[in-house]
Formats: sequence, structure tokens, C-alpha cells
Amino acid sequence: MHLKNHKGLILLLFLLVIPLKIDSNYLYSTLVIIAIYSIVVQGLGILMGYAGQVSFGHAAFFGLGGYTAAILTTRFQWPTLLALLAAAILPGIIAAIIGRQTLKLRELYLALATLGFGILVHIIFNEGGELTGGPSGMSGIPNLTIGIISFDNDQKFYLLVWFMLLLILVGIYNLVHSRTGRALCSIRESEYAAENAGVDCARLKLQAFIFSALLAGLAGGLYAFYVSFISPSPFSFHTSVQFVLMAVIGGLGTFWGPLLGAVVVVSLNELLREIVPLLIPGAGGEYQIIIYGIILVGLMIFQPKGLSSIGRYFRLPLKKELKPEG
Amino acid sequence: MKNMSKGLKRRLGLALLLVISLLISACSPTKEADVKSTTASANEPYKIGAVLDISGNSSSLGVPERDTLLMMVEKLNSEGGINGHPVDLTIMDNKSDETESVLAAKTLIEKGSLAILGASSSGTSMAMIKTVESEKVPMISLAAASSIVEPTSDRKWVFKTAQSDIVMISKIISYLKKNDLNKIAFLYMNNSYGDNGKKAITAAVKDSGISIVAEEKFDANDKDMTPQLSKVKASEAQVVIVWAIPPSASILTKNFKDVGLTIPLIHSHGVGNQKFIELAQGAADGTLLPIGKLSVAQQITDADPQKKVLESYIADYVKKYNSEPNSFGGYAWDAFNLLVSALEKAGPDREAIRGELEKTQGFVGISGVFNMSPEDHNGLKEDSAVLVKVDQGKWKLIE
Amino acid sequence: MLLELSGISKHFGGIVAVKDIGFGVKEGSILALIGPNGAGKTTLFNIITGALPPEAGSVTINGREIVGLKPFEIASAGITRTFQNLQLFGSMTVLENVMAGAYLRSKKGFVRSFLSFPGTCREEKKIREESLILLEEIGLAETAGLPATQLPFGKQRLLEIARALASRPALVLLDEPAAGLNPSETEALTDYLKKLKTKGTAMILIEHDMQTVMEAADRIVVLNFGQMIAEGTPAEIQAHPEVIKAYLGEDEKIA
Amino acid sequence: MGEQLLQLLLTGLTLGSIYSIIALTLVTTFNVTGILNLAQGEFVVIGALIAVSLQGTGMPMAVVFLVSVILVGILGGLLERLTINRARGASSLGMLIITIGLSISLRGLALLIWGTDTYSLPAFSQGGSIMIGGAALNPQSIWIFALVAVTLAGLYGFFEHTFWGKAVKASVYNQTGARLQGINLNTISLLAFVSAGGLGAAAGVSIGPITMVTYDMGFMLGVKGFVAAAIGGLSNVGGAVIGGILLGILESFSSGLISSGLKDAISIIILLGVLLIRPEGIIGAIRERKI
Repeated sequence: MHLKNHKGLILLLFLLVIPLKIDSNYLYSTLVIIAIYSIVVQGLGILMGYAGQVSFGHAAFFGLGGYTAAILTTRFQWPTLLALLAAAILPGIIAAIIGRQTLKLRELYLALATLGFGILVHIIFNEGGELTGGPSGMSGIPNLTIGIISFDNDQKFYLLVWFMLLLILVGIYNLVHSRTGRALCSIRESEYAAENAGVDCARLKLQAFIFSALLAGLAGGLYAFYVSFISPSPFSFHTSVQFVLMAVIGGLGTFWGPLLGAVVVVSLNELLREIVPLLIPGAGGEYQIIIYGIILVGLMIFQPKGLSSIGRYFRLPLKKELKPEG
Repeated sequence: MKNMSKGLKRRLGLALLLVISLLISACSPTKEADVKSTTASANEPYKIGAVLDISGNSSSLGVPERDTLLMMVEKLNSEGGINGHPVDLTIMDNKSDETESVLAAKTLIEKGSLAILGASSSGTSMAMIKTVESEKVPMISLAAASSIVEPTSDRKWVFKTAQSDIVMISKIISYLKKNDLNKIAFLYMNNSYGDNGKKAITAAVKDSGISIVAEEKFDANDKDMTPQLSKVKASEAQVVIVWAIPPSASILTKNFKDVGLTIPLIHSHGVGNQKFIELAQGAADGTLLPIGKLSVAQQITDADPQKKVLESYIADYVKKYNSEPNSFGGYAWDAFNLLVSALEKAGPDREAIRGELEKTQGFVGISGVFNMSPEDHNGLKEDSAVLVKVDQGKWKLIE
Repeated sequence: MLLELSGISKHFGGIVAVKDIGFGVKEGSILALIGPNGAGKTTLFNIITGALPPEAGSVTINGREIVGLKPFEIASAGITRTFQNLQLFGSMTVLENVMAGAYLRSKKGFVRSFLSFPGTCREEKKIREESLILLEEIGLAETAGLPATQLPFGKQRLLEIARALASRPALVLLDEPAAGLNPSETEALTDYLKKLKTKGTAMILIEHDMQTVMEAADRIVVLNFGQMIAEGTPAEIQAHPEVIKAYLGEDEKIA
Repeated sequence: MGEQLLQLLLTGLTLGSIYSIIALTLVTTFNVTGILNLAQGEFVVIGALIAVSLQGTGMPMAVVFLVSVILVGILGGLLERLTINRARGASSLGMLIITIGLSISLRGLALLIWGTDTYSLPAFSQGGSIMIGGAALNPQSIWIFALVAVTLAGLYGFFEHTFWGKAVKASVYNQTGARLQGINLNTISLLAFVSAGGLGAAAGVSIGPITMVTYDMGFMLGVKGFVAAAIGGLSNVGGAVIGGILLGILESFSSGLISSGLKDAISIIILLGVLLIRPEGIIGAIRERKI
């Protein structure tokens, strides 16, 4: 409503400026990766957490964005900003085409269909021949340039992606507190009742799907410009699963969940890489994988609503809550 | 809505905690990076880093590379290090993931690594290039794709130790010409290894009088290549060339025999380990392949400059790990020793190390004799490979 | 007539669910639909709201045919309903449930929602105020901030009614609104429905509590095994011999 | 041409046998517990890897097979007790994610114990491939089909002719009713995972001679198994087997006649087609199931 409700976002804005004092490209790249994943998970959070539709195929949209940006800039010499826009729009269009039929499916069937779509797109990246560079991928993607600013180092890129993420967060805050947000929630809770309130569920689910594809595509485009090399392997089914895990770990249907999920998963990865070798000398990824899996399972058992809901434990009842009448 | 804003506040607490912990964890490497800038004392260790595909899809490459590096560092430090400086090697696992590869490279640079060895495969190596180029850190990749070091104008800081596919393919082409085989069937794995092989052979057979009459691919996960081979059988190919690694290369070799093909079968150096023969369960006999000299070290003439180096690497490795080393370990051996010899001359200075690496001449390694130049950041020629035949489960040099 | 049904039939497998049903509802009137369990009352609701397609017959609202329209289109034509087995939006608060019910009262779509601050939106403010008033009227105002699932069962029924009314429909279909309410709550509900009627909202009521039916309804339709066996004013129905026989049994009197 | 087609058919059957057995184990667990177990592929791999280790000690193959089945069965039960059982009441998505977590951990465990090497297992019967009209059939695939048949028969016998089988069936249709009759859902879920482990191991040991065994191949096998199961209708045991065989033949023919790069694309397109047009699968036994 008022500024005070955006306190979290404003604080985040301050937090973004603090690291500028630190001269660590590693920190910046970690934060860039977190922001890129988080953008994908924001969209997925709307789709899964609000509209209640699962997708195991978002790595495909992420990849489509990446490849769109890469192909347009290296093969057709498009300006980078325009290519980034296209990277968001193309996956959106594809989502619009496939979504109407696919979203009729429910639960596990929808999971299977989106999984299939993800694998299909991955095959297209591999089989794209000259256009996609096949399994070897394509390198030499130029730096992203907006106006006269070229985002050619980690710090600049960090500012750009977090600024974008912040804008998206504000938008999502608006969205979930609007009529549309309530309608999305109502679809998740009861499609019957939502229809009876006049919500065109099919259309709204499709819009949420397109929205999530747009964000995934945008993130994919940013990824391509950031790493400047792209190949099919980061866009496999594993990545789709990773995105779903981030959304779930953070907490579905919560505002901070997607960001939290991306922060936790990426930091956990980095942390385990640092810590595990200290605990078990000479240990490689295998221990990390096991620990990662165990943490995931434990979280699902003991905190199935995601990490955001842990916040409740910190909450002291400031005002006596209204008690329902017996 | 009021409730929501309260929720926001509380959740923010948690978010804050996380961000702060992240900041703290990120600060520590920065401090280490500061240390590096102070003048090095006499026995200040030289920090080097390695990013390897230890787990994930390409782990069969990364593991022997890690083992080799650990062995080399131990040996070097016990012998007094480089000009009195011990080597402090940090090995990071990128889990065969390109994004993790980038992050691992940045961590290492942050920690003050003078150079980076790795990554193990083409994709993970390619992903690190932008980082090392912009941070100006020498990198020696252990992967084969020639696009890792070409064009050298864009790859000033990137080197690699594995032979490019073209080296291996020229070996095969000369064999084909000698035996008057000019209709080939080419089968390759549908990944960047196979793809690079395909690109190299397509370029190499152009204007050579050799034609590719059948071209088929298969997935790394495929369990049966009979369909592809039955197509080859129906073609008029005189020889089959396969660009793949085990296990699919082994499955293919078994299927090759099953469908009753009798024409020569030539594999790539990707099958250059005992595992390939073992998994093919007898079907590998008679298979030809170009390979680095490591596998046939005992069979090469004493006059070969590599002989001594190869034998000592094998001896060391067998002593430490009780198993034979393979060519991937060899790439790591080469990368490590190339770097060590550059460090000896250049000291702890990234720019100077890069310069020394580029000036490498006549360096005798496991994969061949390296002669680098500003135009060639691999430095290996056709003489670094030999053609071998599988004979009763053993490699047999046929030259 | 606001709503008109004619010749509505529907089978499930070989079983007749409803057969050749036809009746009308006037603006600002209450029609009660009674009959034993399995008589086809809820099926009729499902047909009117578009959840089930009828095999034959037509449903019109203000003369406009609505058979074949999707449920949300029928809702925007002015018909909403409550559910016998509650379909509340459990994770949302009481107020949010009503505001979600007021979906049709505002226009802002996905893109505009994303781009504009909720606080700056007049539409949003209006919806919130209206919803609070509605909650006040139905007696749920002090629970507005609670999650819907924390309400006791009876209040959840009231909330469903409030949600169905939030879009200001011309016609509300109420599926056993008094089930689970205690006598005083039932009485309050009956009063409220009557008040609502005077404001011009028409209702169809499925109810087993005869006192409520007789008190609130202007007209009554009696179903038995999918057939319409009687239609008339409460007084007529009370006196209808077939109704007494089929529906109430010999030894029970209509209150 | 005729010979090539026959060869493609036989290859398709070999692949189909592998996919069938995995789809079968997936569907069995799904039917009983309503959980789509994404860690099923890992059971297969661990079963095969245990067999590799046991076989190294010189045990006869039959003993190796049995011990591996028992060990992985215990592992399955243990994991059910430690995770699934404690997360009762989680949503189907939550359960799916738990099984993803299990699959990640098991893969890591396999990597830790057996490393990255690929291993081979000896075929059950000696001798080369069987030649049929100039085309080769891998004899191991006959063994796999035998296992599929035995499993199907076993499942049928269990569900139709034993008290426990009937109890499980009852619980699938009506959980409350089953509880009222004193059937312990806990035990049934445990049983389902023990048998998922055991069957997975049996599948692993039998497909090992064809596919070879690498610690990370479980995932891809699992996905192929899903596709096969979904083509068959996800909850239909017979459908899973037929779906598996169809998938194998489809892959074989599309890589032999169209393009090997596109063979997976073709099977996925079939999967999507089936899901969108006939979500109940090609074998039309529709059974509503609350998931």
C-alpha cells in the first residue's frame, strides 16, 4: 500500500550497494548467478506457488532465451539490448503456443508433459547444426551494451542483474497483491470456485505460464551475455529440476521464497565446495552431492513449506492475534 | 495486507542473515587475495588452481587428472618445489557443469592462483575463457577441442595440452591412403567430443579423394547401436571410423561384431584406455586407433624422446595408485609440468607466466613434444600420435 | 423472468440425474429447491453454472442462452454459487476470499497488475472497502484477517456466501447454506437472505431445513429421482399430497 | 532392406525389454503408494553395481542375483522408513521432490563407493547372439523378458491370491476403508519400497550385460522408464510393459530409418501426443486415482 510495505525491497536496494565496497569478482559472479537463477525462479514461483501448475521444463525456456540472444548477436549482428528483449519474448511466444493444450493436464501428467517439452528443446539445441553450434555450443557472444554502457565486468553486470531483479520483485509484489494475484491463488486452491467467481482459469494459467517463460528467457539471455559461451548442457532436465527445487526450498506461494531458494541453493553449493574438503580431505563433488540430497530430503520432511516459513519461528506475537469464535 | 507486511519484515530477517553470511564467506578469499600482492618472501608458496570435472558426466576424465595432479604436487614439493617455493595447489570440482566452472575459476583467481589448469572437457573449458581472458590469468585446458585455443587472437591466455582432433585424424587419413580405403562410414557420439571429430574429419577428407558414404550418430547413453550399424552395413563403406568414448564406444564395438561387419574398424583416441577393451568383452580385437604414446610406452623405440618421460610417469603412477595411468592423466601431467617450467623462469607473475608458456619449445611431455607459438597454443603435431591395434586385449604399435 | 430453465435432462451412465426440468426465477425472489438426497438438486446447480453440460434443454438469463458457456462466462453473466462441500480458498484470509470473489468487480489484467502498485489503485481500495462492508453485514468482520481455514465450520459457510455475493450477482445459487449452523445462526442467515432479496438479489436455495425454506422462499420446486414433482408457493407445497408422500414420508409434517 | 528391418525390430525388442522392466517397477510403486519414484533408476544402478562387486568375489551368478536383490530391497525399505514414511501427508509434488533428493544422494553414494568407472556384468547364458534370418538378437534380452513375465505373474498372483495382496489393493482404492479393516498403510508403503528396491536390483543385474553399468546412468534409465510407463498409462502394469516395448522399437526404427539424433525427439513427441490426446495411455484402462 504505502512505502512502509516496501521496506523489504528498499532494504534490499541498500544491501545491493554495500558489496560495491568489496573488490571480489568471485562474490559478484556468485551474486550474478544467484540473480539470474532467481529471475527464473520468480516466474516459476508465480506459476507453481500461485497458479499451482508445476513445470519440469523451465530450463528449456531458460535455454531458448540464451540461444536467442547468442544467435541474434553472433549470427545476425543484432544490437545486444534488442537481442535481450527477443530472448525474453521468443520463449513467451512459444509458451503461448504450447501452453493452452499442455495446461489442461494435471499434476503428474503436467510434470511429465513439461519434462518432455524440456527434453525436446534440449534435443533441438543439440541438433541445431550451424545455427546453434550443435553439442559444442557457440562462443564469442559480445558484452551486453545498453546505450553507452557496456556491461563488461562482473561489478557492472552484478548491478544490472540485481537492478532488474529488484524491478521484477516490485512487479511481483504488485502482482500478488492485486486482483490477478488473488485470482491466481484461487486457481491453486479450487479451480471450481475460481471459475464461479468469474476467473477464466485457462486464460490466467496460460498468462502465468507465458510470464514465467518470459522471465526464464530473460534470465537465459542474461546468462548468455554474462558467460559469453553457450552450449546445450546447462539447459538439460537437471537444470529444470534445480529450478523447481529452488522454488520449493524457498517456499511456494511466498514473496521471498524464490529469491531465498536461489540464494540458498547457490550458496550451499559454493559453501559445500569450500567446507567439504576441509572436513574430508581430498573429497570431491560426490560428498557434496550426498549432503545436498540429504539436506533436500530433510527440508521436505521437516519444513515442507520451504525455508520462508521458518521465518515464523522468529516471529513474536506483537499484537494479540484475533481468535476465531469457538 | 497488514499481515503481509509483518510477514515481509520477519522474512527479511532471514534474508538478511543469509546475505550477510554470504558476504562474510566472500570476504575471506579477498583477504587472501590481498596477501598475494605483498612482496613474496623466499619460501612463499606459489598458488595454482585446477578446475576439473571430478563428478558429473565427464568424471571419468577428471578423476585421473586429479590423481595425477595430487601425485605431481606431492612429488614436486618433496623435492623442494620451484626454486625453493612450494606449490600450493587447489583443486575444484565443477561437477561437469559450465556455470560451476565459471564460479570455480573466479574463486581460484580470487584466492590468488597464478594460473588455472583445466577444465577437463570442452564445454567446461570454453565457459571459463571469458573469465581468464578478462582477469588475465593463464589457463591450460585439458580438453581436446581446437576451438578452445583458436583463434589465438581471442585466446591470448588459453593453452591446452590434449592433441587436437586433427592430429589424430591426419594419422588415420595417412593409414587410409596407404591401404587404399576411400569410402568411409563415420559414426560419432552426439556430444561435443563427437561433434568436434565430425567437423575435423569433414574438413580433412575434403579434396583428399576420400568420401564419407555414411554418417551416423548416437547418444552417450545409448545402449544399442545396431540400428546405426545396420545402416552402415547396407552402405558401401570400406572402413568404419568411430569418434566416441566408452561405454558407448565399447557397446558399439560389440554390436559391430554381432551384426557381422568384417570391414576394418577404426576408433578415436577417446577409447585409449584399458576400460574400453575390458568392456567390449573380446570384441575389441583387431580395432585400430590413433593414440598418444602413453599406452604403448614399452613398445616405442628407445630413440623416441618421450620414452623416458612416459616410463617415469607410469612408474610413479603405478607406485602410488596401483593402476596404469591413462591419457587424461597425461594431459594433466603435461599441463602441470608446462606450468612448472614456466614458473621456474617467470616467477609469480601471471603476465610473465603466459609469456613463458607461449615460448615453450621442445618440451617433452606425455602427449608429445610441445612447441608453442603465438599462433599455436597447443603445440602438438602429428608425430605426437601413433597408430595402434588391439591384439588379444593389448595395445600393439603397428608402425 | 430472470432465469428460465426448460427441458433440462442429464444422465449419468444409465441413471437419470435430472429429467425434463423447467422453472423460472424472478428478479429479487427466492426459489427453494427441495427433495431427498440424490434427487438431482446439486446436479441442477452444476448444469446452471456450466460445470456440467446438459443433454437437452436450455437455460437463459435475461433471455440470453447460457448452455454451452464456460463457468466463468456464466459467472460474468451474473450467476454465482456456493458449494455443499466447501470450496474456500484455504490459504487466503477471510478478507482475501471475499476480495477474490469480487474478481468481476474490477478490470485490471495480468500486465497492469504487474506494473501498478496496489496501493495507488483506486479500484483495489474500492474492492477492499466493499468486501469489508459485506463481511460486516454477514457477521464476519472481526475475523477478516484470519486464514479461512481457521474459521469454525458454520462461519466457513457464511464466508462462502459472502464470497458468492461479492461480485454482486443477479442470482446466487446456495447449496445448503444452513448446514452446520446452530439455530440462532440459521435464523440470522434467514434474515440476511430476506434482506438481500429486498435489495434485488435473486436466489435459488437448496436446503433441508424446512423452517428456513418455508420462511425465506417465495416459491418452491420439489425434485424426486430427477423428476420435478411439484412447484408452487410454500403454502401450496405444504398442502401438496404427492410431496408429502414422496419427500417427507407419511408420518412427518411440514413445519 | 528386409534384413535391416528385421535387425531393427530385434534391436527394438532388446531396448524394449530394458525399458519395460524399469517401467514395470515404476508403475508397481506408483499403483501402491501413489508416489512416482524418481529414485527408481538409482535402485537399478545400485543393484547392478552390487552385483559387479559380488561377482568379483567369484560367487555364482544366481547367488549374486539373489544377494543383490535382497540388499537393495533392504535399502529400499530403509529409505522408506527414513524419508517417505516421515513425510506422510506431503503433497504429490513434495513426494516427487523427496524422491529426487533420494536419487541425488544415492547417485553420490554410488560415485563414492564405485567411482566413475564403467563396469560390465557377464551375460546369464554363454554364447554369442542368436541369428534370426540374418539379424542378431541379444540372448540377454530373452532373460529380461523372462524376468518381466515372472514379475507380471508374481504381481498377479500376489494381488489376486494372497491376503496381503488383496489388502494392498483395497488400500489403493480406499485408504480409510482399508484402515478400518485393520490394514496397516505403513506396512504396505514399506512393502512397496522393499519390492521397488528388489525389483530394481533384479532389473539392474539383468540389463547390466547389455547396457554396462556406470554410477550415473540411473537417471536416464529412469526417464526412459517414465516415458514408457506414461505411454502405457502410468498406472497400468500391462501398459508399462507394452509401452516399454513400443518405445524400444520406436527408438530403433527411428534411428535406423530416420535420424539417430532425432530418435529421442520422436519418442518424446509420441509421449506428448499420448499425454494430450489419451492421458490414460494407449491401453485404455482408465482408473481414477487420487494423487
